[in-house]
Amino acid sequence: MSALQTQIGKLALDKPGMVASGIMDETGASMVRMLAAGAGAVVTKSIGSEPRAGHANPCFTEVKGGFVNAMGLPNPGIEEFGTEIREAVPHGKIVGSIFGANAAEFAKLAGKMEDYGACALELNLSCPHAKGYGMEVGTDPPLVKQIVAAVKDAVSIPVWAKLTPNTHLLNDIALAVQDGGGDAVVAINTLKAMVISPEFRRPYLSNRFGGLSGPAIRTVGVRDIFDLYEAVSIPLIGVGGISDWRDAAQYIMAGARAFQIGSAIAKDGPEVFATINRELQEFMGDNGYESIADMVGVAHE
Amino acid sequence: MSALQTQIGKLALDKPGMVASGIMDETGASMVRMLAAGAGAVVTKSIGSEPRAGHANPCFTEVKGGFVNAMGLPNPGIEEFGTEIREAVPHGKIVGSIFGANAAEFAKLAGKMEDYGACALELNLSCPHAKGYGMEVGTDPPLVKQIVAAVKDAVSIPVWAKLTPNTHLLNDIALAVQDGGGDAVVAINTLKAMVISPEFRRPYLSNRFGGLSGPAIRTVGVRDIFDLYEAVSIPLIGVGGISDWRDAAQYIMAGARAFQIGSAIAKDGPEVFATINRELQEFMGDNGYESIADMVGVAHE
Amino acid sequence: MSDFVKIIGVTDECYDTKTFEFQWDEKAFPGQFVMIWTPGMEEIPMSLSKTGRIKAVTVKAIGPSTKRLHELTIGDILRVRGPYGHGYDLQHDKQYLIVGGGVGTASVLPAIKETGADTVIGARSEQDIILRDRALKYASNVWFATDDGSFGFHGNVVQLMREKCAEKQYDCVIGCGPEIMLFFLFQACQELHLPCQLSLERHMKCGAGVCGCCVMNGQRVCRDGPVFTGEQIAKMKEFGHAKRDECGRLVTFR
Amino acid sequence: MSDFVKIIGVTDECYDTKTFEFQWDEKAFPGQFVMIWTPGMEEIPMSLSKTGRIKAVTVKAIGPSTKRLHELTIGDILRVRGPYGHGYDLQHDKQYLIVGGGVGTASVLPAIKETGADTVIGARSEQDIILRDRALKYASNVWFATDDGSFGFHGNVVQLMREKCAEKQYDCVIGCGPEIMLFFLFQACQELHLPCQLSLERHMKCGAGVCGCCVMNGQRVCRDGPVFTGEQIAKMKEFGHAKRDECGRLVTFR
Ligand SMILES: Cc1cc2nc3c(=O)[nH]c(=O)nc-3n(C[C@H](O)[C@H](O)[C@H](O)COP(=O)(O)OP(=O)(O)OC[C@H]3O[C@@H](n4cnc5c(N)ncnc54)[C@H](O)[C@@H]3O)c2cc1C
Ligand SMILES: Cc1cc2nc3c(=O)[nH]c(=O)nc-3n(C[C@H](O)[C@H](O)[C@H](O)COP(=O)(O)OP(=O)(O)OC[C@H]3O[C@@H](n4cnc5c(N)ncnc54)[C@H](O)[C@@H]3O)c2cc1C
Ligand SMILES: Cc1cc2nc3c(=O)[nH]c(=O)nc-3n(C[C@H](O)[C@H](O)[C@H](O)COP(=O)(O)O)c2cc1C
Ligand SMILES: Cc1cc2nc3c(=O)[nH]c(=O)nc-3n(C[C@H](O)[C@H](O)[C@H](O)COP(=O)(O)O)c2cc1C
Ligand code: FES
Ligand code: FES
Repeated sequence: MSALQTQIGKLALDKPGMVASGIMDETGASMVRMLAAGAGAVVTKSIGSEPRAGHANPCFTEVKGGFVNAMGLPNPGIEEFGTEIREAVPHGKIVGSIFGANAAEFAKLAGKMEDYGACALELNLSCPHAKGYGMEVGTDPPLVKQIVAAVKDAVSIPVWAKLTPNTHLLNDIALAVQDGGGDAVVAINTLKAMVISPEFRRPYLSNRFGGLSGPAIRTVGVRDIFDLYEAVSIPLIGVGGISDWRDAAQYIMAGARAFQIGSAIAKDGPEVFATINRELQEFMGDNGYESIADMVGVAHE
Repeated sequence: MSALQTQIGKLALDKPGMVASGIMDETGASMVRMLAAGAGAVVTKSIGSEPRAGHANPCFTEVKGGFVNAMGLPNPGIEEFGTEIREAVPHGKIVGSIFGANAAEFAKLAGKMEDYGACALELNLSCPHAKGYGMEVGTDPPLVKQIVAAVKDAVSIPVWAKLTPNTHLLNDIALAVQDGGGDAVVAINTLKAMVISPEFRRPYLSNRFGGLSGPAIRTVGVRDIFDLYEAVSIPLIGVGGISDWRDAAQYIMAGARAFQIGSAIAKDGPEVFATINRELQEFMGDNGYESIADMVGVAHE
Repeated sequence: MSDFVKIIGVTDECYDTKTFEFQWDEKAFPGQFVMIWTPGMEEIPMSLSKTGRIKAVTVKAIGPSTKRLHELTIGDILRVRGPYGHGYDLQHDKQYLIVGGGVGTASVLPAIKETGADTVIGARSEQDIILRDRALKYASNVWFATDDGSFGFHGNVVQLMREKCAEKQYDCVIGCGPEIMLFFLFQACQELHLPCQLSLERHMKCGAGVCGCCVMNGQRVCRDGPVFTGEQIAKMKEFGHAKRDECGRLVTFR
Repeated sequence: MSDFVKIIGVTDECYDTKTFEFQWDEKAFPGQFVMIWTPGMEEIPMSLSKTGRIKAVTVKAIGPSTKRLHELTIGDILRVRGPYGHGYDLQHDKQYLIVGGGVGTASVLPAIKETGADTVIGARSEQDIILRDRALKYASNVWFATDDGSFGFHGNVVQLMREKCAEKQYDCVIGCGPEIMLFFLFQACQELHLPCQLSLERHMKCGAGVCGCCVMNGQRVCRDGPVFTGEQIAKMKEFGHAKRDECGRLVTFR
């Protein structure tokens, strides 16, 4: 299985596919299940300082090519989450995703995640549907740099920043992450989206806006990683619309050293990891790639 | 049929659905065909100063939920295009789409289009895959204002600006259009996208980047129109992923006074206009909307 | 997947429960559920109490959303998405005993229709019994239990189920009802070494297996369930003991 | 819709034409085409010369892209998208006369196979004739015409077609070949009051009916064709006279 090993800065993963934040990663048992299913790591649901119920239902719907959701960052709060993550840590690599309104809050959350045993941190600078958080802080390069630097000061584990595609400044924001000392960039979070019910003459989601995920956004994510690969030198992690080995290979060839899967877990179940691991390795064997590193960024040649 | 009438500033259309720029609107005969099929107007292929072959093949591919294309603005040039548009003008409303690198070029093209009999102009400030044109000029608000103002000075027909969703500054750009005296905002053009062929370890399109269109982008377009409706007071025209009356109604309820259809013409043929016209009118009848105006923006209430 | 449907029939099942019928062409199986919404309420999960071309949900009014649903009448529009989850695994050569408790009877009704199996229905008292006529029409035998003895057997539905299992050999028990009832039903099945398939409930947001808010020990009730087998339930320690609130915190039942 | 396929067979049809076979599970009909690409060439349209589970394209090397294709060998990979357009409308109770000119024979071959109809194949000289054996295998009768008389009838394929139509009553002519040949074939059919279905060619980019670059008088050759009936062609004034270049300019044939 060693061909699937990948290295994201100092962090080594046995398999390049992780569970994306927010999909079956809020409880200890479900994280353990995903690791057992073949995920190389699990990124936790984004966790904040206090318990949060998220937006009221309806907060999710299927659309052609994907899902639109506005969960609104529900989470049990960093204190209670300790029990969950500690249950999962002995079973594999857990990346702690956190969201805060400012650098100090991010740093505090980060410290807790490190204490709980997270192998890395993912800063959610990109959720498109939570007031005062996510992409509202993540489209301001100086603020991004400040947050990343503050978190780097607070912890010794790698710090990743997850960015939003809802901007033409993606490269600038990634540079701010790099300047702040960030260890990797994760892209993309969902595209800002809306569904209106003609019959009810109003937006369907209680929050009105939501985020588009799934196959519909894959081509956007691939070009973002492709762009970022030419803009920054820190490692990249690709996410958005991956549901088979071919999708994953596209992200890797665009420049990602690892990838994450969210929406596809709904349709295909946790088994999607085992399938991708097997088929990706087959493809690598057939085409003479000895390691993931061999494939990273080859589409730029 | 009068329920379907709509008013975009001073311009009245019998039917609210137009052919989007770039789809079967490069020749006189095909524009006539689209008008006969039930389009309220045809927006021409974007026309520039000189003949242009566009990008080499491959410049198009299907993806889950839509198409990715990088035609690269092929067009016969404004001089030759006169024959085509003059053939179509007697049959219905033709909106002249133009692209240029600066305000003077836009103004010159605009004058020609007016001479040819266009009922309005659509400035392509949003094509994501042509160097020096489209979104490269369309993400700079002061430049946008300058271009719009220059075109307004040059012609007496309405001037619309077609904007890109590949930015978080959409509202600012729309305000620049409004400040420049623009008569309407058209949104959205395609999302910047890429498809990589794992087998060939390289981007599939000869231009590498392309633009994503079709159902995949509908939820993004609807939220953009929804946002714009709260940001500007000039009329809005919705485009992106419309293939049935329900999609069209979403754009109208988000705030659009008219809509455009591109990709769906491939799958459903020009007949898509007749179908949408009929079903939209049925929906309006069943739900007590006496005119398109009655529906515009109701999702904000 | 998701549709706007018109209500074509409303039936009062009892003082606090109504059935809403609508035509919806999606294929659905007994035990599957939908997420249902109309403005003025939160979107909520509802089992399908009819799974043919005409479908139905049977709603007990217990809070703001279900009360809002009760205001609806023929011609009103519902947004329905699904059907979600997998339903009961019904085989034609097996003898089932079907057990419905309270509004849980709605979930098992299509299974009664499909199998014609013997059925036990429980309720607090006679006036709480729902779907009686449809159960009588489809099941080979229907027995009732009420907590107050106002109708049928005096006692809870699990006691009655034990009696029926003593009288006749069943291959499998199908059940839906309040968790406390299911908890005792599950224990009875364990003791009797009877396989079972029970339909569980947890707070749901997406319904489609994405958000993870409905998990019980790593199993998504919406997608991996809502129907779980006895073996699966044996591994779900939270069953009967604890659930997640909307923030994802574990809350123990009192 | 779009796939990477492995070449499993390469056949030399004549000095400048090769057939490439690949397995591809998409359903395809006689007369449909694909867009085909491998690095080092432009993506180009190619008729399917086999439309079963094993499919094939028969490529005449005339420029950079077709020459690049000729370099490929068994095991190499092609990206194929489609099939596009609608093919020939073949009815079992009709008598067809099938006419193939040059590499256009590739497009009609699956129609010959499906109908077994009488066939006329034209080429410049004997060494340019392609797909002879497959045509002989499937057609009831096959007649050949060469411009230089080196094989079969001495003269062009339309002259031979006129002779065959004088000998026997056909219901419909199916044809593919260079536009100049199709132009005369069309005129012959008009004079003989014979319905026809001709497969046309124009410069293609999307192949899927979106970009509009292949239109002839408002008809998309890729999507509304490539096969058009005589009545349709009668309205297409550009047929035989003019085509669009890559910029969309009208260019008259010399
Ligand atoms: C798979 C499934 C099938 C169901 N089938 C039926 C049915 O056929 N008939 C029926 O009457 N009821 C059914 N329910 C229960 C129904 O969803 C709740 O009664 C309803 O959500 C209550 O909403 P409310 O606003 O009226 O009450 P509230 O006062 O908001 O809530 C009362 C209780 O309902 C439950 N509830 C509220 N929201 C949700 C939610 N989003 N997801 C799950 N539970 C929730 C909680 O336990 C809560 O404590 C089903 C539930 C599930 C999970
Ligand atoms: C529907 C259809 C089916 C076809 N089927 C076959 C077939 O079965 N076998 C075969 O050998 N050829 C077929 N062709 C023609 C084939 O596409 C051209 O021969 C090929 O594109 C030439 O490319 P090149 O680079 O080798 O030559 P170039 O030197 O680039 O071009 C030579 C000529 O080929 C044509 N051509 C070039 N590019 C395109 C394009 N993108 N679309 C259409 N025509 C183009 C033009 O007329 C051009 O003048 C078909 C064309 C069409 C439209
Ligand atoms: C239901 C749902 C919840 C999500 N929650 C989070 C979250 O808490 N934090 C975060 O960074 N991203 C969150 N995301 C975004 C995903 O992690 C991912 O970036 C996005 O869905 C694109 O990947 P996909 O197409 O594979 O789903 C969520 C996505 C979905 C669908
Ligand atoms: C093949 C193709 C060519 C296009 N050419 C143009 C163009 O020349 N000018 C322009 O403004 N938009 C162009 N567009 C964008 C469309 O007008 C439209 O904004 C976009 O496709 C979204 O709408 P849709 O989802 O209905 O296709 C093109 C789109 C496609 C698919
Ligand atoms: S309700 Fe979202 S996973 Fe079950
Ligand atoms: S090739 Fe694009 S429409 Fe025909």
